[in-house]
Amino acid sequence: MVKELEILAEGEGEYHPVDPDGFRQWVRDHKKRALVPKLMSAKEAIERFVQDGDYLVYECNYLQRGPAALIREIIRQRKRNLWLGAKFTWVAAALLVEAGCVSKMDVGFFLFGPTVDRAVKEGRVKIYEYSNVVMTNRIKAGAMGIPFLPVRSFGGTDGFNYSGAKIIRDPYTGQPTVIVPALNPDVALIHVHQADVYGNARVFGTGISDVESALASKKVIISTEEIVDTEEIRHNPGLTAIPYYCVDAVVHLPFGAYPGEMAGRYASDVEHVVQVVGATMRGGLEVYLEKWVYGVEDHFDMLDRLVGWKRLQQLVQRATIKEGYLP
Amino acid sequence: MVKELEILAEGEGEYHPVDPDGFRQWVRDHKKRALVPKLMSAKEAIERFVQDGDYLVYECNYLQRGPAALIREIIRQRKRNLWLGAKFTWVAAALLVEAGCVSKMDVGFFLFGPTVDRAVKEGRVKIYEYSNVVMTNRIKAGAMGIPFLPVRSFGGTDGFNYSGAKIIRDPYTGQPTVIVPALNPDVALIHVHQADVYGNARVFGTGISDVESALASKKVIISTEEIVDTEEIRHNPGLTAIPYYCVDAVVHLPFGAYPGEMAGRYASDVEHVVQVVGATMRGGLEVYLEKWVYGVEDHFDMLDRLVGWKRLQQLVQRATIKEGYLP
Amino acid sequence: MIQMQQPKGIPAAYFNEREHQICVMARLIEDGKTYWVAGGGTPMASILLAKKLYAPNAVYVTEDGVLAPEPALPLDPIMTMVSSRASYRALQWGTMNSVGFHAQIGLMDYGILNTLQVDPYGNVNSTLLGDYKSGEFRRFGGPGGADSIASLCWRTILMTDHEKRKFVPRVDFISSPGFLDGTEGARERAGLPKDTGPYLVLTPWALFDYEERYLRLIGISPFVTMEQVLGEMNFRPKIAPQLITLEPPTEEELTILRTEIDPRGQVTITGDIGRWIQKREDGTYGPVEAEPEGRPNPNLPRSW
Amino acid sequence: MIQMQQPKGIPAAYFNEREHQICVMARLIEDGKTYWVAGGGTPMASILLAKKLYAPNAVYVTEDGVLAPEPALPLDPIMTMVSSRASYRALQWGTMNSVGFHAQIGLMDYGILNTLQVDPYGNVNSTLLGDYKSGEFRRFGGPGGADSIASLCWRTILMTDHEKRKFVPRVDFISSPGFLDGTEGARERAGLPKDTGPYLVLTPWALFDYEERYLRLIGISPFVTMEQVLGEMNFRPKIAPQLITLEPPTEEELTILRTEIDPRGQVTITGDIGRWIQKREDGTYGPVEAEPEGRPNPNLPRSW
Repeated sequence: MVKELEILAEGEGEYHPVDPDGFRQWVRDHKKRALVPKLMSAKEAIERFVQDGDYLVYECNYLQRGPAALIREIIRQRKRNLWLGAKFTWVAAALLVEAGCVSKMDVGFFLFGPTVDRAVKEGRVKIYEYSNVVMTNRIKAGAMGIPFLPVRSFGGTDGFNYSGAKIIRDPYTGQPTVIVPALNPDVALIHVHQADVYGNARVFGTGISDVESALASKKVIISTEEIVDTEEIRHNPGLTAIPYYCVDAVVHLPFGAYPGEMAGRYASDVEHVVQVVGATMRGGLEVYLEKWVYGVEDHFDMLDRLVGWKRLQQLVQRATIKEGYLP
Repeated sequence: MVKELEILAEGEGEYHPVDPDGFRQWVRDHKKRALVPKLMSAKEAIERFVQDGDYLVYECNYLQRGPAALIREIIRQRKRNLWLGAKFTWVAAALLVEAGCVSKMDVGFFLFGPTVDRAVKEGRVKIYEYSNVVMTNRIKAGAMGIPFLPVRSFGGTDGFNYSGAKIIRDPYTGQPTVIVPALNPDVALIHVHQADVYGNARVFGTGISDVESALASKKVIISTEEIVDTEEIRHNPGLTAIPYYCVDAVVHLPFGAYPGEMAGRYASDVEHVVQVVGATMRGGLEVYLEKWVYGVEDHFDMLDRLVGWKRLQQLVQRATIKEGYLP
Repeated sequence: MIQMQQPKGIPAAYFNEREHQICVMARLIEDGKTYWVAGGGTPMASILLAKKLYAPNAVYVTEDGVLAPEPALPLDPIMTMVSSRASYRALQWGTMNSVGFHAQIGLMDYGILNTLQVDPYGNVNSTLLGDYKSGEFRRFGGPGGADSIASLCWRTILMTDHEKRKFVPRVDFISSPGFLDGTEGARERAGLPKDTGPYLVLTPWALFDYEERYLRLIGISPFVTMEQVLGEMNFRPKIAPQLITLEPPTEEELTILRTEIDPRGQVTITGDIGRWIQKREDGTYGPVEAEPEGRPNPNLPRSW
Repeated sequence: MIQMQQPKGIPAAYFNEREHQICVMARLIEDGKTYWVAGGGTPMASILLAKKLYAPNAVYVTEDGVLAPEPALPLDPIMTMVSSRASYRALQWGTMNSVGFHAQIGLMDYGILNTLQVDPYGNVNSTLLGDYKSGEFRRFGGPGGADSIASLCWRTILMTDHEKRKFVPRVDFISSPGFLDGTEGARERAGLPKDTGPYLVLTPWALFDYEERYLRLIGISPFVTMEQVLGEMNFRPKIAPQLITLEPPTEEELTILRTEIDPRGQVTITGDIGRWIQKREDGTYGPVEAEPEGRPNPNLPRSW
């Protein structure tokens, strides 16, 4: 029996190759099943697990629980030709583009400005069009190990034409149905409240698609406010958001989301964020990077010399909402 | 542009109709968005929300956190022609068949015995073949509002031939890929640890697919060990497993999982379970139903007269593992 | 016919066009329905005002999937989503995926969006101005959650400024779908759910609905004329036989808006707030001659 | 060549066939790998024994999605899954869907299953004996999680009894896929993931692997002969040139099994435990003449 099933329309955008079997083989060969300590510095984690040309996902950077310190380390190491999953990314996309790290972006939403504008116009960065939900659905499909996922949005948009989506006739209902290609990023950067040294990680509060990103990505770098004992993890297995066996590196980075908020722990450094948002929208990111990224040795040096304990303490004091953010 | 996309194989089993738009319309017209109290008796909930011919899902009945009292009420009300989503169902499928409530079953796994055997042989019950994961994937697709979901299992089995699954050539990889039809049950029965009167529900510990079932089903009946104030829900929104707006009825049923376990609260009544398992496998369910279902007025009457406080207290005392089961 | 609450309180004598737009939107919120709201700004201010005055049982759902929060106001600058204050006292904390699926199964009655451009068919552009193919364009951030809101909610409401460059015959880029080419069934042919689509467009000057999938003027603010409204559009909308007057803000609305919801003036003082409007002695409304100082611009407190 | 741990401890003089099978399976567990284990019973007893003696870093994953629990032994009757004791001290509590997706992305190295019937291609039947189409059959419960385990784990291990009715040329119903018709690429053509499939079959009498997707005898227990092994099969397997001897249980293995893992004898005393085997004076092993009383049948304590 061979019946026809129509493909009614297809976007023309290049998309990260869909290869569920290839991803499975990566997982088989690279993800450690045994409880092996994965604690390392940000420098080592980025050196070992981010290669030029990698597809990178992260979320909410400089907003809440973003992997801010890890992204600054990527810039400091001057990684090249990254392909960004630019959903819910805010200023980080522009920072990475300004630093020359990026050559492609799948866009859901990012904060736009002259840096990205120039890079796109000059052909240094190519953009493919999606939406936040379509991007998180693609990552969801990657985390499920399937090649694509039907979605009920995105059809009829112009973005569809510059994407990897298709419209097929659903073999069950006969209705036109959009399908989007699964996304298995090369690297996920995820900042969490607590993790053990093996990567069992707890997240409190909201998220965009961090659990899915951890499962969908070939290399997963967790940065954490706090290292907890595995005994603590075992005392409440219901709190484990990300299981250790999809994690490749654990980096202990207190204030790792700075200048963004870490719900329940510290508030956003609003002045800092307003400054970098201004630079993103009006120019001046090179000055920002010089001071906050290239001008410091690492995250701890930055916090110590440029922020200082007193300021950090103020941010901690301003985090007055605790409900739901404690284990 | 019209391209061909092959359907390589199709199962011949009847399946619950796939209609994402129809389900959306049901949700629009029937699910209350406002915070409306939904507290009612099991009798009222089953009378109002379970109709003859409905497709019914539940899980782990008589094991752990199963909706045991609600299922007994369905039997007591002698509902007819139900279509069971028989995944992780253990003895409940046989109880419902013995009571004459069932005409179709989609099977993942259930505890088999002479009652179902006879019903199938006599043509009173028709069985369609799946697996536990394929069934929960179908419910997942229903909860996502999409018509089908690709899966990487089930292909090549004989079950496939008696199911609603298909094999298509994946338009992304070109590889043969199994897809399974979304399932939007008519009724989900879910027993939880805590809920408010609107249906915001907390579950502690493991589950099979209860959150997905709550989202995927037209009518959702929650039974709960404990009613908590909505203020309590708002104090930790991270603990809400099931949001109120997919819930139709909230039934306060302490020991609602009896004789099964409720993790952290009471242990399984092992003697009772062993007895009913024996009856399922060797016969005698009619005697069981007479005593435990038809012979009592309701769940409270059953607990009071047939179990008794002393026994219930023993079960509570035997639930010595608390880690992870308290908010 | 559109349902709109009667304004509560005494008509205000002095307000700006942004405040007016928010107050009108608040009166349009239907009680007991879910609202999936894009970002912060005017859509969020509107639903929060509505919940305090007109529609206590309306359910606010944030773009990133927080169900029915009671935000700890005022919010920090920028932190109108994904922050602990914005997500406070919710009934459930979700994710982008979870809220997307809740919307996909039909749980979201209304969506409220801002937009860069809109056309007669309600298509929304938040991606770029210019021509995508030639590369001659000014780029913006992309649809974010708006595409899903516009696709999956039963009814989509747009809030935008009343400017010629915003109302165009055809948007430069469809970031989020309206009625597409305006033909019957165009959304369904594109795979979108049945019976969804654009519902209202509200500017500070005017209110529109759709008649046979084409924008129709149904209400005008008391401080502008029909000529002004049509003059600031690049196409001619349909016009309803009876036009509603969009009543100006009341003192009660403004007090809640200014002191509870937006005390720092992030939405109603800074940025593009339009003109200041005053009630004249003859009872009519019009722009003030000299712009007032207003409240002091709420620069970030030094103590932060 | 199959890796198997050397038995730890002194060979036991007295054990039953079920205990023997569990101890051999425990020695086959590869350290540092994930095992998605169907149900309770012999597969669970084997992985737990292995973790205590041979493969401390093997990761036990329950059928219903509990990651790396340290079960509170002994488990209540029947409650070998989804119970608080079975899920105790896990690293993560999952669901059927979550574990299914973890397996689908390749995180599960091995699956261990029981089966009703198996054929030379490793296809598994847990649905019915007889003919499905004609309706002439004896029905069983269905694949449960076994189909997904057999499809999605990299390697599938079957544990079954050594009986003629279990080893059939073609299973009456493929509930869970082996190599299907045995041709190269048959699994991939059916949509299953690459490089997966049956790996071992272990009975109390014999161990099999697959050569070119066809069952091959590679090991025999010391208390049976090749003739007995082949005599209790409805087809002739391939036979490896060198056969391993499946060493009998050690006292240390049995002590852990009987006192820690299964003190109530739910797996190793009640039910179909096969024959009791003794070490004879000449060092050979054989069935005891008269069946012993064994430990008292652990009926449920009255206090429950």
